[in-house]
Amino acid sequence: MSLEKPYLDVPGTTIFDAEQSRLGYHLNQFCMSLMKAENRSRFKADERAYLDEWPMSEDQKQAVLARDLNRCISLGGNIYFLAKIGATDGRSFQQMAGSMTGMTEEEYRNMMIGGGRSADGNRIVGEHGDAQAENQPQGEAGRLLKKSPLPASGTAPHPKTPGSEQ
Amino acid sequence: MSLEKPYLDVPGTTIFDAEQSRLGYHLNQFCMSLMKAENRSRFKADERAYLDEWPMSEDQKQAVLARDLNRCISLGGNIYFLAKIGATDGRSFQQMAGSMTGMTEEEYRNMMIGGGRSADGNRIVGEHGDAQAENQPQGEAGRLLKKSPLPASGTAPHPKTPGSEQ
Amino acid sequence: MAKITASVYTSHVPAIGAALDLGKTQEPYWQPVFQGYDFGKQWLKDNKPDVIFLVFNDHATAFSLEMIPTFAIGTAAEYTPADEGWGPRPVPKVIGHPELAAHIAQSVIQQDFDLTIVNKMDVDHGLTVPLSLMCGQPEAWPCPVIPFAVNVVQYPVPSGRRCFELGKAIRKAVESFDKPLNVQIWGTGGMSHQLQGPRAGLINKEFDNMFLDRLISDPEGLASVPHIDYVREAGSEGIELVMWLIARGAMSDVAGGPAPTVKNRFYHVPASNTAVGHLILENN
Amino acid sequence: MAKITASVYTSHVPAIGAALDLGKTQEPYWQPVFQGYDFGKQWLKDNKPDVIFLVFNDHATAFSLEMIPTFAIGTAAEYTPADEGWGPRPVPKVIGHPELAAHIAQSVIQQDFDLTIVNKMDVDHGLTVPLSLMCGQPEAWPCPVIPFAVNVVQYPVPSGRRCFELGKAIRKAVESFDKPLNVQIWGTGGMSHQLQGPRAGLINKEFDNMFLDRLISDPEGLASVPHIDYVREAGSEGIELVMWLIARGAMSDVAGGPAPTVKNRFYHVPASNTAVGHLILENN
Ligand SMILES: [Fe+3]
Ligand SMILES: [Fe+3]
Repeated sequence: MSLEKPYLDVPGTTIFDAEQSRLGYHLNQFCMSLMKAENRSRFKADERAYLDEWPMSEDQKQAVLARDLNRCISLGGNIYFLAKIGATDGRSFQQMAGSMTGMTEEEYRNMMIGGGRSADGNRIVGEHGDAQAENQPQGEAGRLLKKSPLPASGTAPHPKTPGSEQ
Repeated sequence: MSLEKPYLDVPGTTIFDAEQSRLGYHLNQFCMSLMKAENRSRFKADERAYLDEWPMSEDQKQAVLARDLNRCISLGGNIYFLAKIGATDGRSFQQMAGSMTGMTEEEYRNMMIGGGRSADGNRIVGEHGDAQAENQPQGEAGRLLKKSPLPASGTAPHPKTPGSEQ
Repeated sequence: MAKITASVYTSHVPAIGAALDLGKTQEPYWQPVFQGYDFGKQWLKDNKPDVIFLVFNDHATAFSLEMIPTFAIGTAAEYTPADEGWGPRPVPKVIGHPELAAHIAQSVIQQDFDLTIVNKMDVDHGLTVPLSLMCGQPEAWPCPVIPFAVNVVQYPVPSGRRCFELGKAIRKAVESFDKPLNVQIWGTGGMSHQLQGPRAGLINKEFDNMFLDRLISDPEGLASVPHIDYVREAGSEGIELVMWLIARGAMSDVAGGPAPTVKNRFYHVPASNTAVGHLILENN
Repeated sequence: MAKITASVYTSHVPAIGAALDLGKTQEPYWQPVFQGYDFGKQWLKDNKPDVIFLVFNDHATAFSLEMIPTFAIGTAAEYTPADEGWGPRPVPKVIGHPELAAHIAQSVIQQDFDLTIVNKMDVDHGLTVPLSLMCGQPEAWPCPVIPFAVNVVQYPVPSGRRCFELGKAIRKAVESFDKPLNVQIWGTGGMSHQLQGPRAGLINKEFDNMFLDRLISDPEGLASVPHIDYVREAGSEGIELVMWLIARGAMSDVAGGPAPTVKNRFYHVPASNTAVGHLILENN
C-alpha cells in the first residue's frame, strides 16, 4: 500500500481506512445485516450458522463469536458496524467501548465519570500512558494478568476482556 | 422554484433536473424495477396490477400503459429510466427515441442514416426547425394530422405516435 | 430571500437518546447533561426556524460499505428514524424540505462540491439525538429538516478546510433561494471521544474548550487543523468535530458580516464515552 | 511509480454492444463503425496497460434515484455486467484494482474532490461497450479496470471545468502510487446525441469535430464551455462529453509536459441515435 498514513503511531487506535475497509468488508456487511430484527433473531438462534452465510475469514467469525472487539477491529471491523453486534446482545456503547480496554464495566464507567482517559502519554506510540501497548490490559484484567501470566503461546495482541460473552 | 434554468428554451427537450426528478420519482423507480427479469414477467402478465403497486399518479400510469414516452417525460420520467420499459417490450433505443418524434420507425432510421437531425433552427424556441412545437408531430404522423386534425379537446402537448403500443 | 439566522452545535451521543427515550433525564448521571440544553430548548421555541439544515454523520446505518458518499444531501419528502440494532427510537419521523434541499444541491454542486443526492435514507442517532436535545419529546419536530450527511467513518474524511469552505457555499445557496425562509444550520457530532481499542474513553477538556473558543472567534484558523490532530487530541471519533466547521462556515461573519452573538455555551463530561459540547450562535 | 501513458476516448452506444453480441459487425450498417476501431484494437494489444481507469456514466442502472453520486470511484475486486432490461450482455466480468483505486480515492479526496466510494456496482453499457470496442470479444478483459462513474443523468451535472480539474487530480494521484503500473485513462460517452422528445436524433458534426479539435489542442479552453452549449449544440445526451475532459485533464501536457501524440481519430454517423467519436492520445 502506498497510501500516506500519518495515523499509524497513535497508541491503541486503528484508523478505518481503505485498507482496513477492504480487509473487513464482509465482516462489516455482516454487522449491517443485524439492523433487521429478523436477522438478529436468526443470528441469536444459531450464531455459527448465520456467520457461515457470509464470506468472512474463520478468524473473523471466531472474533465475532468471542465478542472480541479488539480482534474484530484488527481484522478490518469498524466500531460503528461492530456496534450492531453489541446492540443485538443488548449492550450499550459504553459496555462495548469498555470491553476493549480490559477494565470491568464498573472500572470503565468510573473512569468516564472521573473525566475520562487523559490524552497525556497517549498521543504517540512510545509515550507511557495507560493506552500504550505495554500497559494492556488495563484495570482488573491487567492485575489478574500480572498475577497469573498467560501461557507464552498467546499471540493475540489484545487478551479477552472479562466483560465479553464467550 | 428558484433554481436557475437556462435550459428551458431548448425546443423539444426536457432537462431532467431536481424538479423533474421529484415529479417523476416513483415513475422512474418503477422503471428501475424492470431491471429484474421476474419483475418484467410480472409486469407483462398484468401491467395495470403491477403499476398499481407503485405510488404513481394516474396520469403517469396511463402514460406508461400507452407507451407515450413524451408524456412520461412531461410527468417527470427520464429516458434512461424509461428505456427499461422499452427493453421489457423488446424495443431498441432507436425505436424508443423515434417514437417521440411522430416519425415512423423507418422514417426515423432514415433520418439518422442521412446524418441525423440538424441543430439548425432547433437551438432555441422560436426558430423554425423540425423540433419546434409548431412542427409536431413530424413525419407520417404529422402528414396524417394535417389531413384529419384531432378534435379540439386535445390538451396533450405530444400526440400519440404510430409506433407506440396501446 | 432565505437567510441563515443562527447556527447550533451539539454532540449526538446515542446514550443520550436512550436516556431520554427511557425517561432517565432526571437521574443524577443524566440530569446535568439535559440541564445544559434547557436554554437551547427555550431559545428554539422563541426562534423557531422554517427549516433546519442539519449536518450530521451516518454511523453505518443508511450507508453500508457498498457506497460511501463524502457529502450527501437529503432531498426527500421524509425520513424514517433508523433501527440501529436496538430498534428504532420512538421519535417523530423527519419531514424534509425537498424544494430548498434541491436548490441547495444545485447551487453547491455548481460551486464545485461533488455532492451525492439522496432520496431515501433512514436517519440514525446522529440526526435524531440533536433534535431530541433541542426539542425534547414533541409529537412532531417543529419544522422541516434537510439532512446533510458527512463521511467521518472511512478515511479519508473531508478536511476541516473543505468543510469550512462547504459551509460558505451553503450560505450562498440559501441566500439565493427566492422564498423568505428562516434557516438554521446545525453542526453535530463530537466532542472528544474514542470508542475503540485500548484507548477507548479518551476525553480532552483542554482540546474541546480550545475548539469551542476558536470555533467562536477564529473559525478560519481552526479549519486548518489537520485530521491527525483530532485523532491524537480528541480521540478517533473526535474527528466528527469537522462537521461543526460546515455550520460555522455558513455564518455571515465569515463572508464579511458582523461577528455572531454567543447565545449559549455548554460543556460537560461525560455522557457515556463522550464529552458533550453545545453552542448557539446568532447572526447579527 | 505508476504513470498514465495514454488516454482513449470513445462513444458507448448500447446498440453497438447489441450489434457485437448478435454478430452483426459485418452488416453494412455496422461495418464502418467497427472498422473505425480496428486501429485501436491493435494498438491496445501493442500497448497493453496494467490498469484502465475508465470514466463513464451509469444510465440508471447501478444508481437509481435513491442515491445519485456526482463522482463515484469503484474500489471493489470485481463488477458484474448489468441487466439493463434486455438481459446482461454476454461479456466477461470486470476485474477491479482495489489497491490503486483506494489510493486514487484517498489522494483525490484529499485534493478536495468529494468522491463517493463504491464497493458494489453492476456496470452497464457505458463501461462494457468501450471495452468491447477496444478489445473485441475476449474470454477475459485484458487487464483490471477501475470504474469511475460521473452523474450526467440528473442536473446539475459537474461542469466541464470541474471535470478537467478532476483529471489533473487523478494524474497526481496515479503518479504518487508506489508501484510501477502502466495506467491508461479512458473517457467515454457522447458524441452528439439526443434520446428524448421531438428533438430526438439531433446530430451536430461541426460541433463534434470542433470538440475533437479542441480536445486535442485546447482542452483548457474547451473545459470552459458551459452545459447549455452542449445541450443546444450536441443534444441533451451530448452532455456526456464532459467525461472526456476528465481523461484529457489527466494527460501530462496539462501539467506542463510535451503535447501528446494523436495515434488515432475516428468519427462516424450514425450508430443508432448517436454520432460515434474515437480518439487515442499518447503521452510523450
Ligand atoms: Fe457520532
Ligand atoms: Fe451514455
